[in-house]
Amino acid sequence: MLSGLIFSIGAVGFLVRRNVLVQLMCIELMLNSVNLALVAYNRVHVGNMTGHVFAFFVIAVAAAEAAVGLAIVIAFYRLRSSVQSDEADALRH
Amino acid sequence: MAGNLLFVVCALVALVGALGTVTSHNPIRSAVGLLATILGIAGLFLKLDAQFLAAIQLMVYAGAVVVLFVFVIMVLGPDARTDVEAGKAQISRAFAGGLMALLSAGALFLLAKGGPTPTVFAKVMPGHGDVEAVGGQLFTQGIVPFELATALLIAAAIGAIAIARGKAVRIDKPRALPKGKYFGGPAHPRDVAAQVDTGVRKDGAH
Amino acid sequence: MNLLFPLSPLLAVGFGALLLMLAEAFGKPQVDKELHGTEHIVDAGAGRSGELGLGAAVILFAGAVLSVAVWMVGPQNLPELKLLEPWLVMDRVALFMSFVLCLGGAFAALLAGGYLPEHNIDRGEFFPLVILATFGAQVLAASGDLLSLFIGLETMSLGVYALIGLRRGSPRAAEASLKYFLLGSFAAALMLFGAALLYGATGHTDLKGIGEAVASIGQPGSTVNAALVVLGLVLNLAGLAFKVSAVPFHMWTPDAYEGAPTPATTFMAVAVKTAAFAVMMRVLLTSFGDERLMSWGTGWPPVLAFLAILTMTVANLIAGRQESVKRMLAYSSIAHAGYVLVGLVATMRAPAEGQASVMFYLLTYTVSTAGAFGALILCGSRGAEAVSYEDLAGLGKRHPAAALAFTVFLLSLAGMPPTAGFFGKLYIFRAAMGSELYLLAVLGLLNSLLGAYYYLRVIVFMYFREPAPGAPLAVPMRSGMVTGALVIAGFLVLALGIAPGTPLAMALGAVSP
Amino acid sequence: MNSLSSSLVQAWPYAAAFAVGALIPRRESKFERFALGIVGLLAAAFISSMWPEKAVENAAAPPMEWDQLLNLIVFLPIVGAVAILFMPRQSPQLLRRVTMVILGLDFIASLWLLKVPMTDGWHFQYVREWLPGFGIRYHVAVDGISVWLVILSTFTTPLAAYASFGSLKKRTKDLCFSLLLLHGAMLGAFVSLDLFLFYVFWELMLVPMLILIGIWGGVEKIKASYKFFLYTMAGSLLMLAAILYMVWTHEQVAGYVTFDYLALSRLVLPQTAAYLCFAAFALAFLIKVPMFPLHTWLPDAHVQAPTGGSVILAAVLLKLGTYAYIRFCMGMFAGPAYAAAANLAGVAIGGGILYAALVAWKQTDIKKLIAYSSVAHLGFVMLGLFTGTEAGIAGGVLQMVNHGISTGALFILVGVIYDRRHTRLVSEFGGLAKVMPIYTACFVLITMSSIGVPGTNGFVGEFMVIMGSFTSSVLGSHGKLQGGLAAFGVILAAVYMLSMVQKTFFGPLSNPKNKHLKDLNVRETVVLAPLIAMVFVLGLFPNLFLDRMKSSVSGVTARFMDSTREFRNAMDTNPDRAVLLPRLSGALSSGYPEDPKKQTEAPESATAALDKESAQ
Amino acid sequence: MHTLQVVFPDQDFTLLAVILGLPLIGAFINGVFGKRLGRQGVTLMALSAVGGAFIAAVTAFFMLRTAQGHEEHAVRFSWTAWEWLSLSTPNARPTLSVKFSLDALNSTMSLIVTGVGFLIHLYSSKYMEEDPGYYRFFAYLNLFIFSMLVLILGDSLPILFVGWEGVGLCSYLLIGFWFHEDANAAAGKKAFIANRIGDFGLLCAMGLLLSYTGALDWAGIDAGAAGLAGKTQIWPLGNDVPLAHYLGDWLSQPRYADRSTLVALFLFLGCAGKSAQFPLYVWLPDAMAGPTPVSALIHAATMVTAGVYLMCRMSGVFVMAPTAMLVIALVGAFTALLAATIALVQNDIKKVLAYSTVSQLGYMFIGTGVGAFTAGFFHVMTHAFFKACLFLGAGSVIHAMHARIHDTDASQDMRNMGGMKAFMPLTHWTFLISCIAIAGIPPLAGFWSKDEICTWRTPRGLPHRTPCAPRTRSSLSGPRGLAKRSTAWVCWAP
Repeated sequence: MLSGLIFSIGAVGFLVRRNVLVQLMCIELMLNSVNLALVAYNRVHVGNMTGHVFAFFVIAVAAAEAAVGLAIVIAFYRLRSSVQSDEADALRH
Repeated sequence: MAGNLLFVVCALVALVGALGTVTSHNPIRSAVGLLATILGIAGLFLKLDAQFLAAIQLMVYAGAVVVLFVFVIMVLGPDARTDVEAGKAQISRAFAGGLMALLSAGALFLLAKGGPTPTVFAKVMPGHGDVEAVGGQLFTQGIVPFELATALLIAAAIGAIAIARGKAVRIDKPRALPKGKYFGGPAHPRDVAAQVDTGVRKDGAH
Repeated sequence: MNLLFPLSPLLAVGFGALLLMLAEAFGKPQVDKELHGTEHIVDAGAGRSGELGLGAAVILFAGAVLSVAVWMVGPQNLPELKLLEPWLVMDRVALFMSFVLCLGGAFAALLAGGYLPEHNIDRGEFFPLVILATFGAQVLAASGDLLSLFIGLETMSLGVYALIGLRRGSPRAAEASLKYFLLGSFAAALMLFGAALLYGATGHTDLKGIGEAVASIGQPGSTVNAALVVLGLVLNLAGLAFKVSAVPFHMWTPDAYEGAPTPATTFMAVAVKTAAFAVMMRVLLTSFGDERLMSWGTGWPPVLAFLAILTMTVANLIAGRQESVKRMLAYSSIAHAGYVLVGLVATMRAPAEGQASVMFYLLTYTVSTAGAFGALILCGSRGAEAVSYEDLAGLGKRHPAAALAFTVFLLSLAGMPPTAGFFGKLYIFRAAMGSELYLLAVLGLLNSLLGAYYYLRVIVFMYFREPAPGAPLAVPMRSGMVTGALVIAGFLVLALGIAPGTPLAMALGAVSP
Repeated sequence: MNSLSSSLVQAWPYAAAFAVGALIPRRESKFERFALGIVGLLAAAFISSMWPEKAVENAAAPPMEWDQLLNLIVFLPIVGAVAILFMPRQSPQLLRRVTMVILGLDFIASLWLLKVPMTDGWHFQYVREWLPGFGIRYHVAVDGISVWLVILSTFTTPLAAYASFGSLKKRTKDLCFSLLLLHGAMLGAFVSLDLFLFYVFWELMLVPMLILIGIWGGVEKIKASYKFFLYTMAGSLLMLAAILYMVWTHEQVAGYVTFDYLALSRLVLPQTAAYLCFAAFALAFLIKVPMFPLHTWLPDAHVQAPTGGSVILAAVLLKLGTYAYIRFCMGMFAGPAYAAAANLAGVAIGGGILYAALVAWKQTDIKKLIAYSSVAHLGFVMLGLFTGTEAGIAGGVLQMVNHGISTGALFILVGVIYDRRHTRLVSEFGGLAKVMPIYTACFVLITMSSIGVPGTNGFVGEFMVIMGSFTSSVLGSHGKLQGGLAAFGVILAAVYMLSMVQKTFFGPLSNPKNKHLKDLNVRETVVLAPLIAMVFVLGLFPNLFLDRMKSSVSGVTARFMDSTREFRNAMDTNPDRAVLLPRLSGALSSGYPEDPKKQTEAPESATAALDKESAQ
Repeated sequence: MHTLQVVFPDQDFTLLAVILGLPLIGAFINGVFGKRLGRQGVTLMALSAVGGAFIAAVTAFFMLRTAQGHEEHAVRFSWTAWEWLSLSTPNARPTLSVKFSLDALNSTMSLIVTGVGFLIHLYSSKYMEEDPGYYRFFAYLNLFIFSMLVLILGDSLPILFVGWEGVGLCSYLLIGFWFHEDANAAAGKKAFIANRIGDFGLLCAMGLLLSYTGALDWAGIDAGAAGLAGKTQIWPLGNDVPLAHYLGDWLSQPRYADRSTLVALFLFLGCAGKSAQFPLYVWLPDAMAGPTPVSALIHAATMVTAGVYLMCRMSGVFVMAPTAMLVIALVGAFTALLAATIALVQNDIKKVLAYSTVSQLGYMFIGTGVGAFTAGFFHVMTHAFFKACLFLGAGSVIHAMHARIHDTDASQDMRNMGGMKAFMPLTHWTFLISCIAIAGIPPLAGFWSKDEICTWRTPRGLPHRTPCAPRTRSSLSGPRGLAKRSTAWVCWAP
């Protein structure tokens, strides 16, 4: 339940905020909430450690994603000197 | 009830941190909020008998990801916080966010109503969630995804490096005019002139 | 325990990636020093796109060939593969998909071999990334567990994010990459949460286990929370719909496709979509293949059917209004996702036919789309892409062969016989008929009429219009690799249109052994 | 020696015909003389070899049917088109020659089809599995109806090509390619008996025609080509849906999957589905025909297309719609076709024959006028088909051929002045008879054929159609009224054609620009001569043609009536189930098992399955 | 004669081929090679073709008489050229052959056509001497003779229809012969279209006949005439009247008509178009735009009488339809009167003659309408001669006038004439004689034929005969007056 809440906050935050960095953080939030859910559910299904393993990989992936994402942000910033995702509108024209 | 107290505290920390992340106008504060959430969740992990994960959570998130964020924020400097939100875009965004919030509220409500509550925790096996158990499963049954994850990490590494590295090398080799009859060759004398022109043609990008 | 052969399609691609990476890293850059001095950092792979591309293509083709080989031998004859389950289910469907994915990746690599040097994106990283992304896609298509699914998905996605962002000088590329990244990871998070819920509801992360648990809902003694399952299903569907760019989740597609370097676009349109559909099919049929969930009243088919109609119609309508060919192709690929969704819905009552039709359609779509993007690449050179219709005016007169190739691929996309696309569509709609989804089939067919309009528009511009005087002309590049890719794709398009017997049998054989 | 002399004696009519032909031109050109002589010779040879007595002789000892012949006819042009792709663009002369040679060979090969007496049923049948898993076969054959359309196609396309080569000098390679591909696709559509194969050829035609209109068309060529393409495609997509539905239902009922026409024509669909599928097929075909109110693409396409394109479009392409209506709509949906015939006939008359004629009257562009006259003529064809009488159907088929010849010739003739003046407005001309007497003579002659003056080809078809509708039982009590109205269309035809002829050719030579127009040149004469010859051959000896199609037409008619009856029976028993009819007498086997293994109990079980499904 | 009968047996009477073939060959050779043949050649060709046809027709006429001499039933010679087409309908499968036959009715008519035709050819060989389209003219004329012969010799309605349209076509071509002037071409077009309206009727009649009797040849129609006896529903058109509910019973009541009446009326429409009866007479006066010999041949002597010929030919159908006969007689009478009165106020000599023709045709229709087929046809014959003579005379006058006035319209205006007796005595006398004939003055042909029509007493007891007779008589006065007027103007006026 709590994880659901955090996930929702993350999702809403992602949609509402336009600072790319904050958006990224929101995604991290969401992933975190997933982890929380996984671990919590693993307490329900105690036969094996699947949830933990899953969470482990999610953490790994989240880190990788953060790395790539921040790289992209930096590349974007270099070209446009901004981190507003609203600025990403060159393709519209 | 120390356990429950831990739960409440950690949960509160996590929630407040999450809210802080989303609402704060300064990215640094957001990062701190994130950190709080992460810490809170790590605490919850502990409560849920997931010691190993709690450690990992602290190491990877707090130690690496948040630091990375902060690092980037520092690199970008004051530009990182230009968070002026106004106008029409704001309305549509608020609308989208509101919709999402409504949806998630609905979903949560649905979950809360329906079915057996998931909070009925089973009896904990000895060793549940410690390094040995997780590691055991990871390297026996879970060896396949583990191997696959290597590919993921390589891809991430190459990708991150490729994107973030410095300026590109420009290579403007003078090219001979194509001579082929079919693919590529000029079929019309006008094209010869045109090819010369295209050297200064508009770039694909603006 | 000899997994070498059974797993060879994956292994070939994976190790190929490593090999190529090494080759790239340790090779000697070929840069004309006289011209540029030494003030730039010189990439290791600089100037060698040609050979790297060729290498990548060879690796991927090898993957494709090996997929077929394993298909021929038959996974049921290779008991070793059972060891990989539930993480990887290397059944014939997965092998077929792996074949299609390798093909798509190979096309992208070949096209990149010509495209990158021409457009001053001399980045050797492109090729290992393509191969790794293909690898991820293969894993995704073969995954039998939510975890491997997630890993495959992320491998593929991270690769693609990087591919898009490779062209550093271009704000468009950065932007496309950013958008795709943000929405992609958002979608991944959604999906992941869905996965967590499913796990919570059923206690399984392997698809089969989830399927069994879901099937037990309503039976006495079942502890599975139906609401959680439904929510998980919805979140999963949404996440996958992002990846296949079905209509309410398609916003990123045109931007990302347009901003990316065209070979990367090709890869996205072809491989990413194929893999996402493969996994969508697998998830839906394995985990939610329950009688109740597969039926019209109580399951996912109406949702997907609605998505399909929306996707086809909206995408086709918008595509008709585009001024940029690349963007048009982007919308067209969305529309094609709609057709595939029709096939997916058709699995409702005709599971074998529906699946086979989806698989075959993805194959035809791969060759035609790769060909179309390839032709578009061919038409632009010297850093200038032929992006608008106007650029193509009179191409049929100036470069008949290029125009002809383009025409063939467009006709295939439009579904005109005797090209591959026609057969794909035919099969899809036949399956829909077999599922008694008459209205859906008719709507789909009418949609291909809408589609025909904008494909036709390109042909019209190429053949019937003269370029405005003084307007810049698209001058096709001269690249053996692009040409080669086009020849292969063209051959496949025609071969699949005229004698699709074998691949059809393979697709059908994959689902009904 | 004796045999030589006797053969010489036998050859005299041909010699005379050659001589007459050769003597006609007044110019010096030896080529022209020779070509016209050959036309005369061929016409004489055609008449004598097709004479019914001769056919009876042949029937006694029917020559062998070479089953590859149709493959040869269909694929010669297609292979030729591919070959053209690999020829150098820089030598148009070579490309033109190759094209002409291929088209000529194709024509000669198609004449071989006439060697066989066309008894009811299929000839030159060739079946091969294509995609067995899908029930798709390569199945081609001709009968007495399609054979004439094949020959019409092989006859007019070379002429159209030859005419085009005179006026279109640009992009010869594209031209040759499109012509050959179009030709092959049209032939394929005429002979294919597998619905899938038919659909493939049907769609394959679109692109080359599109290219013909789009590249060499007039000012509005792009709009016209879109219109052409999208209209046709809209219809054919619905048809595809119907095909798929039928195949699926057939699979349910018969237990095997097939796209074969012969097998599917035994299927009786549930009532609603039958009408919907009929509507889908009919829509596809009626768009192609085109019948009011779906005709609006045609005038645009005709006006914008170059001469050769117009000729092919009018002469052959439109016939595909009418032909397919006989073959598929009447063959597979006899019941709905019967029920809809009277109303559709009303549309054909009101919208086609009468309305199009009135619209044609008001046209200022000659080509547009002829395009509308096409709509009117095809209204006659469709009316003939709707009558469901042998006379009407035979008349309809004959009218297809007639229309191909006379309208083709008219388009060539319009092309002649367009090449010279680059305008087709009636108001730009007047009194041309003075400067272009031969041209005028040809034009008036073809006009007469077009308005159906007896003795020319136009009359025979229209007459038979009108007689057919007067005696039709399908049209019910409307038949006589509709026949009368169709006859009224004959008046209107005279009105609009003669008005145009009068304004263009007669009266004073008012426009000074026309003072120095050249009369027909050699190429144009050579193209027109065979068409004019055929105008008379068809007008005077229609039996040469009717004789060949007689038994097929009566077979088609009889089966139409029989399956209508069967359809009604089936509907009376249970309108919601699909059944498989026993093979009708006279119909040929599809090569599939006649009685599927569960024939005895299958209808029940299949029906039960269907009932269950429909209940859900 | 016996030899001839051996050479030309009854059922394979190839002499008909000669009669038909000669003009056709003439037309073809003149049309295609005329320019190279030269004036002499063309004349020779055309005249010999029609002359030969005439001789053959005379031979055939006498052979027919000889054969008829010792036969009870009507003798008919026939010749089948080839099978034309086969019409398979649900009820019958008639095969239409290109078959020609000769009997008493059309042998007479063929004499008129070839005889008068030859004379007019002869006349025009001089009349048209100066015209640049000389060869074209003779090609058309020969073609016309051929078509007319097809019309009268054809053994079935479709063959007749071939000739029927053929003469219409030739008429179109000949009226528009001087196509440089818009009016002429327009007149040609008008003639053709008016004729087409008639053809429409004929087509419908053919369709109805085919569906009722199952045949279209003369013998078959006679044999199947019983099929005409019934009634057919003509209202409502379909199974019911749309909105009948609102329109009242009167509209939705089924109505029936005699089949024979329907057929006969449609046939009459055809005949009216060709023979210029009200209201389709409008084209004939305009048709005078053509060369005068054409007017004489086509629009007086031969073509316009084709309608009467057809009515005689189909008399078997007409007698079954008394209502139709009444209509025909009334229309004929009205046309006769109307045309005569119009003629009285015309000034153009050819127009006067044209209206006179219309009026005379009205007589013929009165004749056939009251059942006097023989009388009507007799009038056809006599009219052919005197009207041809009148036209040729008028042509002579116009030619002479034109030599002075050089204006086409003016040279045809009767007000410009007068006193020509002095200059053209031969013309004067022939013209006068024809005028007297047309006025029905006793010793001449016109008297006998008109008298026959007026005094027709039929044993068949047609109910409407009596009211018709006075009208007929009253309308007789018309042409007398007009003929006198034209004669007076032309010949005697100062």
